[in-house]
Amino acid sequence: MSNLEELYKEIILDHYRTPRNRGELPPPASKTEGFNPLCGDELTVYLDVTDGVVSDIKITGHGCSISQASSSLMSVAVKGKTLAEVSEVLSKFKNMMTLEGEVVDLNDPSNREVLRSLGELAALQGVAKFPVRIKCATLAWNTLSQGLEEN
Amino acid sequence: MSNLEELYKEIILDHYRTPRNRGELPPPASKTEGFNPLCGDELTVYLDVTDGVVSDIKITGHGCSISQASSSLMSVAVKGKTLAEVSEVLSKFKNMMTLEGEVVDLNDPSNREVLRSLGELAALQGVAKFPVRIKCATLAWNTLSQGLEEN
Amino acid sequence: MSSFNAVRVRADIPALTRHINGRPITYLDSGASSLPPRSVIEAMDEYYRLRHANVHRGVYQTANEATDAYEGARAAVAQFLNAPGGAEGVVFTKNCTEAFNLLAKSWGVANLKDGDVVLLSEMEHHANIVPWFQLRESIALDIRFIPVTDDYELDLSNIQELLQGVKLLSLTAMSNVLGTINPVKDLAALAHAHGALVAIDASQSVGHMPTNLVDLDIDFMMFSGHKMLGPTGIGVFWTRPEILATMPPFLGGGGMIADVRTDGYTPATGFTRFEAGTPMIAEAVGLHAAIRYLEGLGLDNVHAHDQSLTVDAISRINHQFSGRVRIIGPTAHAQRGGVLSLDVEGVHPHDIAQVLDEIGVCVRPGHHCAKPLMRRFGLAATARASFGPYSLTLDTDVLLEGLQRAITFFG
Amino acid sequence: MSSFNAVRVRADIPALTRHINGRPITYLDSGASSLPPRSVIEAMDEYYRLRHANVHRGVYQTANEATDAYEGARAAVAQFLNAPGGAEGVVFTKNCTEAFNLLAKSWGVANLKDGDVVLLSEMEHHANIVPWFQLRESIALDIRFIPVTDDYELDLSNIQELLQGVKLLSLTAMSNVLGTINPVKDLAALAHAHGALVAIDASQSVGHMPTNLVDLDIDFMMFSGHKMLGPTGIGVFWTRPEILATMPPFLGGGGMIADVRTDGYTPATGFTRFEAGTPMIAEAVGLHAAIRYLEGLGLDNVHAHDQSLTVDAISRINHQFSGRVRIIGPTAHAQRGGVLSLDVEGVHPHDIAQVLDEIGVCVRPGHHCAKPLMRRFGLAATARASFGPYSLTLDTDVLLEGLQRAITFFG
Ligand SMILES: Cc1ncc(COP(=O)(O)O)c(C=O)c1O
Ligand SMILES: Cc1ncc(COP(=O)(O)O)c(C=O)c1O
Repeated sequence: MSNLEELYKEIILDHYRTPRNRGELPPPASKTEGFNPLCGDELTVYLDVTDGVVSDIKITGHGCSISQASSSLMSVAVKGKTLAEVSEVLSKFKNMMTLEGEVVDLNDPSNREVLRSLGELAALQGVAKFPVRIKCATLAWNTLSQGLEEN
Repeated sequence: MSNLEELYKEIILDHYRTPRNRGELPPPASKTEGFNPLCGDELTVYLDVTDGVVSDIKITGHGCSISQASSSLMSVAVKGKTLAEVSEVLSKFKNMMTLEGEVVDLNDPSNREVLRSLGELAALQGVAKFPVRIKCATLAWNTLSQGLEEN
Repeated sequence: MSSFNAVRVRADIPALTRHINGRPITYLDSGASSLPPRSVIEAMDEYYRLRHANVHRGVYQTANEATDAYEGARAAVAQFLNAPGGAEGVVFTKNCTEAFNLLAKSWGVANLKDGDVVLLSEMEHHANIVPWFQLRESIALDIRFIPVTDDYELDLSNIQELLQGVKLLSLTAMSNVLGTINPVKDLAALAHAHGALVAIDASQSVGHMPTNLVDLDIDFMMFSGHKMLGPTGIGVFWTRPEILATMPPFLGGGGMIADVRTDGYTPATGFTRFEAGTPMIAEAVGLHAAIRYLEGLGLDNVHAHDQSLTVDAISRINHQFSGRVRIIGPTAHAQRGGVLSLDVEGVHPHDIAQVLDEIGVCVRPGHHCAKPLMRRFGLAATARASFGPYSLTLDTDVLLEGLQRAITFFG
Repeated sequence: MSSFNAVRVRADIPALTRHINGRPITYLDSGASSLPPRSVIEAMDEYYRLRHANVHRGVYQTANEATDAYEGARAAVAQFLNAPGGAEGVVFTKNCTEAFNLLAKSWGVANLKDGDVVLLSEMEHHANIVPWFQLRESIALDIRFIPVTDDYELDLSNIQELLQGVKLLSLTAMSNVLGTINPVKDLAALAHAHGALVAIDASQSVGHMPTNLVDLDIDFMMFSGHKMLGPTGIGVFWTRPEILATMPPFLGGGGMIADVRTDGYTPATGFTRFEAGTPMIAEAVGLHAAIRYLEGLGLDNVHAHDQSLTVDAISRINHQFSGRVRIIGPTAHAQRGGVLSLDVEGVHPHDIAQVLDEIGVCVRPGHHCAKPLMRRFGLAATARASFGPYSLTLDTDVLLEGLQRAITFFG
């Protein structure tokens, strides 16, 4: 598998080409903007949290395939989840990303476990090999964090 | 003759050790201050100009041997001279100094002529070989120029 | 162009021997920073190995040599620009950006007052925008922008009106995004006729085409060494010595003073007033070597070379990717430099750059520090390829190969 | 001192192979600028030959390498200083002087108001004086100076009174004229107890003795690369990240922004806010190599070496020229660095330096950018000899030979 194919896995290209949960939510949904000053990527995360559950999420904005795919994958991963579950997936994802530049050792059973538990999100693991792209992958997640804090 | 001996000719050391025309002149003599910000040399030139003649000149201040000797030599060269004569010696001296870094070619008869006409002042010709010291040698002369302009 | 041979230039650039992912490097990012030739690297190396010392106040030999090298660089810059007043108007800064801050915060503070107009253009780099916004925090400036047409040129249809009350026109000679070369000389004459002074950002032009300050008849110029084959860490601020003499100090410290007491200080005169602290000595030596190298190539030749590469690249891109790849910049005529901003339908510039990196092609994705211009064209980013005197049509070949890959990859 | 061997250090310094007027160079001007070891020169050389590119916004490999090199240097500086908050508080400037301007014109503008007191000392370098005078042009600051005793130390007899109302104590760790090492840690604690922040000029100390910001517990530090075996064109401003976060922008332009519109701009956060324009990339690489080199020597060793050379030189000067040569600086104890300012009765410092140059000895005559201090001692200039880690007692031998010559020559 070439470097490029490792970065741009099929799942990523699929979420990039057909982003899930695209669009806006009307108030009282919360609205949080995130942007990456270095490359100009911008996105807005709309969140409906009802009874401790992310009952709906929608995303607008523009950016590279990684940031678009990551936000789409994120929306799928958190939609319908309890806040506790969301915060767990958030921290797992961030962990995966902060292995900056290192290749995740898939022979290490605990890494395999984490990746398995991340499901489709694990497709983004290849990004960690490209440190400049990590900011692209984490933009949606940081915006989500901020949105939850403000909620 | 070593470089040093060329710079510090006997005449220069003599004028440095026994500066001529040292001191102040009371008003109505003019008083002009000069200083070299790079090395902290400072001097004050007092001038009495009567009927177009530099009837008296005195100098105070401190500085290196070159600046001190140059001011002493200058005072001797201009004292009792008409303003026209002073301005001629001033321009001859400045010419000698602006040969920055070049050794004056003493085989060139016109150079020999200029140096001869400068008399004792020609001793300062060695300074031109030491560009950073030129500012030391010219300080007194620039202050004199300024004093004459203000007169 | 007899004396100019880009293949020979290429052989002078050590960084072009790199291989990336198994492919020879294809460096197309000279608009961000150029690659220095061996002579520039070696001049700095030699300086550190033989004659490094602090400048200006030494008596010993290497201090004199270092001072001569530093002041020699200043004289070389003045000659390179054919600067009226010679070296006296040349101030060394750390980069072009500091030079703009010097303009705004020394000349600007002393000469601009509430209500005064500063005229910029929509295609300026942030370096020529942010310092004016900063100045506006203390002086109520009216900051205007010459618009940019849909053809990526200055819209001069309203220029007479825009110039009303203008104290300073501050303009880039060449856009780092569009490649557009602006009619500096004509605009300077027009601005002068309206009583304005004229500052020119030569960052993109000074290493790529001849600059003649006597002919341009402008008042300020600023640029960086690292975009003209020189080192990082040095830039130039130029103005007429008469103007320099009226400018108040900017950065304060050693070297820029005539006297310091416990109750105040007296600034030095001339360029010295604006060079606080130990200057960029080795960097000036490197810049001098870069100027020598560029003069050896001939700036006319460099410009012609840029243009022929650009014309070729534009026509091949249009031919191969017609409709799919849009060139954000003028395409129809020769009045442009070797900067090609690309917008590929359906593929984000970051992804383009990533795919290109896979085959060793270096292009820059992003807003190129020109966000107002990007907004003007409704873009968040472009992928920018830019040429240097060492660029070859071979580089364009690999660029096209990469664009094709990216388009195939992202479908 | 087992691991430290000055003879071996000397072999690492290419510039020490120079001969001047037929004699090997005797470099005694490290206080003005130090001579870089081969590893520093080669690190920059290698950077330009292999991986030069503009930082921060690239996607391609050499841009990533350049960014890693630049940010790696920042991390190395933080570690070298044991900086609380790590690399986040490290801002690169062009020299120590720019760092002081950043302090005065960003932090100072935002935090000082009419009547506020800034406390300096009489032994400060102009870099730590002039920016405060400049700030006083817009804010009516009360700028006080801690006096210096006849024994060339800070006169702390009145320090409690001097500290009344002080917002900032800004002080040199080591005088570049006297060699005096100031009790930074104690004074910082005292100043903090009075509610003041503390800025330390580490120009002379950071390459000559260990620095531990956690232990010193100060708030700002600034220094230059070229006095610590590094290159010209780079300096460091450090502050606690919490303080940095509150500081308004200083130089404006590309790189320091979050957004720019035609109606205004939003600055970036963190150190990015203070690094406008293309930074000193190669210089950061060189500084990193200098830090590695100094760490290899051990700063404790360098300090001990300085001190042993200094103690030896002082006793030999006093012995050989007793009465004729006065040392302007503390002589009685070890709390001093390797800077020896000499006042030779009847011979001007310029003439001393000239005679010394004749036998290849490099010393600096002048006011050393410390005019208030010179005035304090009624001097216009001194001839200053200063040591580096490559200095040997052999250098002192040649210095003494030269002083003898000068005295003989001028009688
Ligand atoms: C104590 C001290 N502070 C500040 C400076 C200024 O450093 P720079 O000239 O590199 O800005 C120097 C060196 O000249 C110094 O010795
Ligand atoms: C047109 C233009 N102006 C100004 C600059 C700023 O130059 P620097 O970042 O070297 O200060 C650049 C380069 O980034 C540029 O392309």
